[in-house]
Amino acid sequence: MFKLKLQQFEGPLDLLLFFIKRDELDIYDIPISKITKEFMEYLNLMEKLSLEVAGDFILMASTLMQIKVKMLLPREVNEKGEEIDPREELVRALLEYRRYKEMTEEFAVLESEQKKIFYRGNFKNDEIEKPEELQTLLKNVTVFDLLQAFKSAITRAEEEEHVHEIEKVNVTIEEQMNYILDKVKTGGKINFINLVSGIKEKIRIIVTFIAMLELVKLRKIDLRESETFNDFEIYGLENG
Amino acid sequence: MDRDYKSVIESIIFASDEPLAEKDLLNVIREIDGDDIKLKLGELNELVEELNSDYKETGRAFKIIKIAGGYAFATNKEYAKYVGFLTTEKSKRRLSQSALETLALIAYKQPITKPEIEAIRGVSSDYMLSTLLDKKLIKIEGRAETIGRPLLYGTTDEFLKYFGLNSITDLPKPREIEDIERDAEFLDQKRKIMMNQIEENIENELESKTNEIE
Amino acid sequence: MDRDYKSVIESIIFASDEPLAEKDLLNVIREIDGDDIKLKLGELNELVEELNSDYKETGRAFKIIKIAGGYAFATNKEYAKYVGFLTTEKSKRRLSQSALETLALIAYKQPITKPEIEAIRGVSSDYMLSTLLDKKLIKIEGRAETIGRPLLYGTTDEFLKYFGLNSITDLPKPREIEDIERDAEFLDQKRKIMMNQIEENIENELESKTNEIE
Repeated sequence: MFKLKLQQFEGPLDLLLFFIKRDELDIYDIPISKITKEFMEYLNLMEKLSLEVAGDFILMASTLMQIKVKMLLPREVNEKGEEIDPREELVRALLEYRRYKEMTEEFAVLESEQKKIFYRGNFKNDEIEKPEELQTLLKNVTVFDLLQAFKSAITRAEEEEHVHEIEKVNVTIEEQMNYILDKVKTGGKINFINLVSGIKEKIRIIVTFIAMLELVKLRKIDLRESETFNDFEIYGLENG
Repeated sequence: MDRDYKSVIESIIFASDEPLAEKDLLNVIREIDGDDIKLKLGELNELVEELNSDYKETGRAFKIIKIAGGYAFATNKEYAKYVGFLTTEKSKRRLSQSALETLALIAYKQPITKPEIEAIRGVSSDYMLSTLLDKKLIKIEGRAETIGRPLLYGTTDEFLKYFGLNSITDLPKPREIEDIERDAEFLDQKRKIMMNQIEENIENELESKTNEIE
Repeated sequence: MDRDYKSVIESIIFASDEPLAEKDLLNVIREIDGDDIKLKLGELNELVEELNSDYKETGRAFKIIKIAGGYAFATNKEYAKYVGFLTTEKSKRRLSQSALETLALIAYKQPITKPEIEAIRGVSSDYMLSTLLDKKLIKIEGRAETIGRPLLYGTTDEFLKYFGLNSITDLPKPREIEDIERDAEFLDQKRKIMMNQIEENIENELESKTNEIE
């Protein structure tokens, strides 16, 4: 439990701000020896509890040590001849950090308010009608695309044909026309890749492809550009 | 203004799975009905307002909100417990303190590089940045022209959506450093509890040491 | 029958990712309000019917339909053109995941051959390559000197423009986003110095404490 609590500090600046607040220190006049001592004790405690002391904390420790030493030496002066407070940079860093740290509270509030609202979840059943231009035959689907899709289906089938058996496959164009029509009956649709994905024999895919072209010619089906690249969708025409 | 467009607008916003920008909404209507539609950009907002008062009057459980630069339907807060029960654990999980801190920093200072983030937070932020990128709350916006050309980070539309903001200008303003000056009031009470524990522990530690010496 | 549940039911169906079965809907309400709710399974349907007649009366562009899995919201048919245009536009605008995947591989590994791409992706990439070539996001850069002398692919200026990059070296490196390994040795050294200081500090501390006690 203690371990978790210790890790609540987001970093060395966070830890320093904690000390400053706890002891009601003036951030512009930080008692550097006191705060260095506290910082070291905390690090020591982490070590004792076998927590890993992050490099950031070690870096801060050495920065604090440096400032502590500088405080004992005569002050440096800037171009205007003013003394430079060795703590100046640290103070600026603390203020800047605190600025954003404060905002995290606001962000947490926004977050929890936003967790209370929910958006619409399911869009699958909306009535849609694809724009006219896409319904025109083979719009954006070139012959090249058709051939590519065809070739790819063949290639995939070949890959699966590990055993080269010569086998007569009894399949007719009419059969495959019915097969396609069955898949797209009453206004349904199917992607070409899905249509042939279950088919293992090369010849059957070829026949299916020819059957599809035949159905397009007979205006029983329609082909449209698919949402996935270089595939196309086969639509059943309701009047077909 | 053509009131018939009210339902059209309603259907389009309802069917959009992400916040829909006004110009995209208008574009849909123009594409279908032609360029000579009577609806003007400024009237959209008015019709959406009308829809929202319809919903209020008829007791609908949702309304149209303006978020991440667009319109979206969202449930009213009062149904949070019911709807929340449906959603996965993941969506209920909150961001860690460090994630919020890093996000706040990026939101106000964007575009900002990792070295700049680390200089302000005082801790290494690699892990945090990759987590926030994964969650799509921040994105890479290019590279800084400084030495090493570090990547620049900024917030995303998902960020706006996550915090319920319409635009980045809706963010609460951080106080200027001058305003925080000498402000003794500093918001974290929860630290008090742990402070006592640390002190106690340090004291015990010292005591045992002292005992050893004795 | 408790009419207050009408809005609750509306909110739950609205936000559900999937069509919601009646018993699941009732289960949500029961989980939140306890087993003694007055709502019966049979009454759910009645309330949904009421919601639908509310929608019809007030001219809403959507309704609740009952499909295989349960209840779901759907926009009405008369707005099908608008909604159809919206969803088609959106899908056109998005690069598909596999296109992005292939493009990413080429961008990071260029020049790269098709066999190499396929070995990594584990799927045939002919489609993706020809589409990306079509869109001028990639180009053929020559042939590899390996067996079969396969074509080498690389990204184009169009690709840079599409992703808003000045040059290909501006691509974020995978390492930049990941957790950068800390230099263990360097850290170790720093820690040693540190620990000496802490020890010294604690000793001083104890000394003064001991003095106080004495």
